[in-house]
Amino acid sequence: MINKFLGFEPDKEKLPSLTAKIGDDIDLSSHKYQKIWLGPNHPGVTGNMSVELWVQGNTVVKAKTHVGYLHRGFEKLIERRLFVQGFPTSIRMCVAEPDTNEYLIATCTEQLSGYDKAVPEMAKWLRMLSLEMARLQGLLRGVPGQGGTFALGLGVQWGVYLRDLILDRFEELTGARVYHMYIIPGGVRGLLPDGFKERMEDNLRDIDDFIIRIRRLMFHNSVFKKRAKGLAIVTPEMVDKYGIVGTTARGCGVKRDVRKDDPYLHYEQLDFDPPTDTDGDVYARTWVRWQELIQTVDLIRQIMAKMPDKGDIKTPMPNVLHWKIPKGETYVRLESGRGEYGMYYVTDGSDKPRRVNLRGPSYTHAIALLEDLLVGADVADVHGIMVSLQTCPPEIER
Amino acid sequence: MKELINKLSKDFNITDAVYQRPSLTFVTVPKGVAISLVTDLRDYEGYSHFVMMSCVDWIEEGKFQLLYLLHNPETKTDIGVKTFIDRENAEMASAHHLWKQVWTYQRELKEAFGIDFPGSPRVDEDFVVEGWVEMPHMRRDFDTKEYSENTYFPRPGRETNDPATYMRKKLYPNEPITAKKQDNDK
Amino acid sequence: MSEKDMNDKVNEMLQRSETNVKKAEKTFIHPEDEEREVVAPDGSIIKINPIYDYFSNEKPTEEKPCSGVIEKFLNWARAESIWVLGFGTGCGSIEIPPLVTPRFDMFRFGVQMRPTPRQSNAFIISGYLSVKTLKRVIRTYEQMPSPKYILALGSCTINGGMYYDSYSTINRLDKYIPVDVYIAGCMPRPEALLAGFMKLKELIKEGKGEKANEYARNFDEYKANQKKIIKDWNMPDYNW
Amino acid sequence: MPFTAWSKVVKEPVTIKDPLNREAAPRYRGFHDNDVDECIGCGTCEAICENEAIDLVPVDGIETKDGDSGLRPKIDYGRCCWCALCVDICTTNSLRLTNEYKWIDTDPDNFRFVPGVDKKDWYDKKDGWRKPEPNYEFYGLKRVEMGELHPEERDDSFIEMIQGYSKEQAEAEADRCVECGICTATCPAHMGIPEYIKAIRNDDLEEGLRILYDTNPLPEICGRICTHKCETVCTMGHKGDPISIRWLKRYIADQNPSEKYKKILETDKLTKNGKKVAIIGSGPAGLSAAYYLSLLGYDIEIFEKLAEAGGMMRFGIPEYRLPYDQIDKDVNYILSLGVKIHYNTTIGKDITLEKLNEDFDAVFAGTGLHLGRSTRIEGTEHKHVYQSIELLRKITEGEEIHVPEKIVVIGGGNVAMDITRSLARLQKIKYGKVQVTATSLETEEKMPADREEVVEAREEGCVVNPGWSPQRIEIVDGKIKGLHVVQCLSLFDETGNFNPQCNMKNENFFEADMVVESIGQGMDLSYISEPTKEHLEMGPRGRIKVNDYFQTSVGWLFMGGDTIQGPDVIHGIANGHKAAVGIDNFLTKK
Repeated sequence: MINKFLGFEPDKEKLPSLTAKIGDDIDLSSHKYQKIWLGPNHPGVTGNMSVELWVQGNTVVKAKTHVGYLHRGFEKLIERRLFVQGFPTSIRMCVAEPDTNEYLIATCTEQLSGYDKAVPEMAKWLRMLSLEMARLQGLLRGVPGQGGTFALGLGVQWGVYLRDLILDRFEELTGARVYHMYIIPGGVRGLLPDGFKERMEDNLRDIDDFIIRIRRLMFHNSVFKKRAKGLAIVTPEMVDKYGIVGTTARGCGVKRDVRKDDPYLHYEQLDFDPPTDTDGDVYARTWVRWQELIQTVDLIRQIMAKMPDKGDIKTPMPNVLHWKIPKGETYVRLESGRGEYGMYYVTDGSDKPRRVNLRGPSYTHAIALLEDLLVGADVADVHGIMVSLQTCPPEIER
Repeated sequence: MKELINKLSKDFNITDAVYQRPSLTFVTVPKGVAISLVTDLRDYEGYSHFVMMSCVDWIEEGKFQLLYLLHNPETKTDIGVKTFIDRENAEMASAHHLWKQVWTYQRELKEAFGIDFPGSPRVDEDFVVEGWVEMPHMRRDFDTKEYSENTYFPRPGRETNDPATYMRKKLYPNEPITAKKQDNDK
Repeated sequence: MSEKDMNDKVNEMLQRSETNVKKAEKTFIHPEDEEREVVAPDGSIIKINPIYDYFSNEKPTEEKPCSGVIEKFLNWARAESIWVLGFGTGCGSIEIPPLVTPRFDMFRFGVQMRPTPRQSNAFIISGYLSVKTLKRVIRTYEQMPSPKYILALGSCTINGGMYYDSYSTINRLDKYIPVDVYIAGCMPRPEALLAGFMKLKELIKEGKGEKANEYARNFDEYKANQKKIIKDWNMPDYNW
Repeated sequence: MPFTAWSKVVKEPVTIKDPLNREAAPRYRGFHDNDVDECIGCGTCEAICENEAIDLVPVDGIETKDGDSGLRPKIDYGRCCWCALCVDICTTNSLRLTNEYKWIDTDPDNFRFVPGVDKKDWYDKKDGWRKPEPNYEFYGLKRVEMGELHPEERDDSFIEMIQGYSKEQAEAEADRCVECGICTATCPAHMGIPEYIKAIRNDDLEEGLRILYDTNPLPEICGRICTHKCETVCTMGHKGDPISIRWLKRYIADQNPSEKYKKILETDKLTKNGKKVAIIGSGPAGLSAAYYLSLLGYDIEIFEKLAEAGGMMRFGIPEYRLPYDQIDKDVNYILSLGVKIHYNTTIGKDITLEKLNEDFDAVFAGTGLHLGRSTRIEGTEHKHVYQSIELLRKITEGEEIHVPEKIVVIGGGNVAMDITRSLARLQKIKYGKVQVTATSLETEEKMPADREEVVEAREEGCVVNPGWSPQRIEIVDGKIKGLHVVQCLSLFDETGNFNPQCNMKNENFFEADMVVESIGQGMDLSYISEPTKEHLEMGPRGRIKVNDYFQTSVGWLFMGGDTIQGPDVIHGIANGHKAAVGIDNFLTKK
């Protein structure tokens, strides 16, 4: 009775079940099953979340995602802050690829206040550069990280070092390593420093070398192949059903990329084609991300070649202390390293936003999809699956 | 986009349509029509990708605004279906049968705004906060700063001065000033 | 305002405060933690009370440091082998991977990561702590063997940082667990973190790394503070 | 270990040898530094900080003075997120971030400091975050252009040349204000400047008018001709143009119709307290005292020597700067509160001061400076050597004045510019061309006149040729031929006394048929008759000694305005307001 009262157990009569059929009649007192918790302080977990697992032997029969360990109430806090004060707060919504948040909040405010056409050319290219650099540093952690979850730690050692080089470039450009706070409403906060392109090119050459090495290290590795192939298969039919986006969707052959579908900034001027694979398993997703690594390096080179040398970095705007935006609402999306990343932004004519709601790919990937994919998986593969879905807990709970 | 809205308004009671961008439209429908419109868009108009579900608290009007944002991967357009529900005893029909991830959103909205979705799985479970006894935390009338100050006690010992008031105290304590400032000082 | 309105308002306020009191009294016990009877594999029925049966409910005790050269030697040994628990509680944990990889390589300073609290003696609170995580942090901290040290990263642990007005995150870490070293920054760079470890080593060598004893000494006070904000207290008072 | 990894064995290690002393990037956002001498304690950093990390605290060794609040930011590193918004918005560019990033401490209470004041070892670091370049501002630095009549349109008439802001312009200009309130202390009347600018932003002009009338009952007048000392200290002036506070005030006053004043200001019904106060002179001080006293319930009677109210504002300032109907708007509102005014009544002639004392409970005298001063050089006795103040009055009264083809004006103040430009207009009307020369002792940079006055005078065809000391007026056959001048090197000696030094070798000669002297005015105290004069204490420099509330040693006699402070309108208004408070205190205690 108390279970029902406290809501730990849904009324089964009333509703159709969503989680796997097998999960619903698990009787722990039968001693056939055991319940274990993965996280929140498990080193294999991406960020700070936990998965409650019901296992039979080594096999997961039911899984429940628990989030909220990183909940800070961003959406509430941003409602208390002026429009210009939004970006330092928003950037911390996801630590893995922080620039995407800055871009979204800046673009939302620009669109609603009518300044989106006024953003200077130079600022647009710099925004693209910082977004692609953020994607690159995310992938440098993510691709070898996939090997790390299958006990292949060496790639991580290489990847994190190279990511650090990109963070050094970020430091030069934006003034910070991780929380760059670079894209602000109306523009960006600085031009490229002298010699930036050359140093970046040096780093990119190192990364080129790494890309080849990691291919040998991971994708030709029999252990990795054996564990990742056929694991946690996502089929094209599932894509719309679960709201799957980004590399996870592209891994099963559904080519969706916001940069192509709804080009923002100057992505239509760049020459690229989002990579896809057909298998839809962990291996395919990692392979897509590996290809994306090549592509991102290429995109950064393209951006650096095409961007102007000089120009305004910010459009003149009203005094930020009294900046009011008329009533309105919008949804802006971009392609982050994990997939479609969007923000719903509502203003009410005052100097603060009415509502900010972030749509992160992990929100669907790590709860609805992960819970279903884990059923039938081996306990040892759980965090491999989590990493392959690019779970990022802070963007779920915000 | 306009043709689609015109077509839809024959069957559904669309009270308002805002064309935010060429590829993004917000339509407002009554509470009872929302789920059927969303279903129709999914099944017949190609809006098969459920982007997000959100809620805005219009406390002045006593309403919650629910938003179902759908994306059409073919035409690359988005449509936001908005509906207004009462703030008191807020309740909305569940849409969890349409997409697999909808119940997560509904569970979050139940916790953050107190909107009930009868029939939605695990809707009463804690989502991000644990053992929360206050009013739902995303409602506008919940003052997070006040709560934080009363609960987590910021480090004491800070004080600040308003430059104008401080200069008055220092430079011209006896001069006549505006009535408003006198009120503020009290 | 008319008298009637006033009365209504007063009544409303009274009611609200009453319900608040009731709400606060409501205890949360998860079904798995309830006292209940279970059937053992051999068919016998046993009574269990998970919260108290599975954990020690003893208060921690203060351990007096050894004297003279022995303590000095022990402190030197402790300082040169700081084993850090791999529990990223906030944003700052993103700067841990650079530390354990070749670029910053903290192993050469005698610092390494451990996956379980039972093997670690240092805990990095890497930034903000939501109440939900604080509960896990306390539990983890209590599971660590003494002597144990806490490094607090960033503004958030000092005075709330940028989440000073958040309903979900705590403002001052030192109210809930004793902290040895604070490192300023949002978030601190890996280099600052290394400098923090150096400072911690210094403290330990000087014999000042006695925060575990402080926790034991002021246990009741810390517990009271913790219980004030963790509404869902379904764990024993001391669990290790 | 996978075999492929062995290829790295010969590579150089990537490990940083000494990570503890690694320098951060030149643009790194590390710890704060503040140039405390540049900083003015405006508190804009506090306003922009989203974490409430910044407090403004008094600091030893920094005085509170005009344009500097004496406060300095104190930063709580338990709150800061190093976003550097405080640096980007800093109005003086004094705040910066160094690239230092290591601060380790065991006591959490230590993480608070006043940058630039508390000793920290990173202030000598040159690198770090500074406000980005180029064109990166969080507010407009350029003033919104004020519409002016083109010189060709204005130089032959006395219609008002400044057109006033439109709604969009006023809101755009008001938007630049950062609401620091530094200006309030410098304004002699301590007007609520940030508050009424905020009212403009919110498009609540009625509220704006209420704020104006709290401290200034002559907003139309002040909105046009105030010396705007506030703008000299405006925070925005450090990096860009100061806010046009004066034009914004005028905008509020212009937009509110005079019929609505009583309703907006809630002065429909004033309760009288039965006491009577006499006011001598209807200049700014007199009108201000009359307004605030009548708000307090006193019966007011004003005694004015001339035929119209306004004093120097009407008779000393030409119409193209301050149109008479705008004076009437402000004056009529004050008169509509029940204030009686006796025109053409000279104290000492038509009625004695003692008689006023008998009939009234107190007397306020704001008689102003109406006597022109003379340079007393050779030739000033000539009938075509005039005092500017006299000419201005005659122009206002509509009297015909002597306007020859060539005129020289001596003086570099605003009054000199007024008479120069007025005469230029009269010349233009009469001869179709302008030939007026203004000369002053002070050099171009040190001229006391407002910059824009000089610029506009030149636009209108006047010659402004400063830096000359007048020596004698050449008179041939009873006709003025011109003015001999020599170059003036300095005005003051080492002790700061007025003692002009000239270079006698560098002479110059300005041709003229008429000379106008405009080198300041003196006061006329002849109305104070003997019995009162005996009790009147005098202060330094021939001024009358008054207490804080402008009460003279006589007790019932209060004095204010140009005779005591100034000379300008806003001091007069402030004096009148404070004297009203003083009179109220004096009479309620009595």
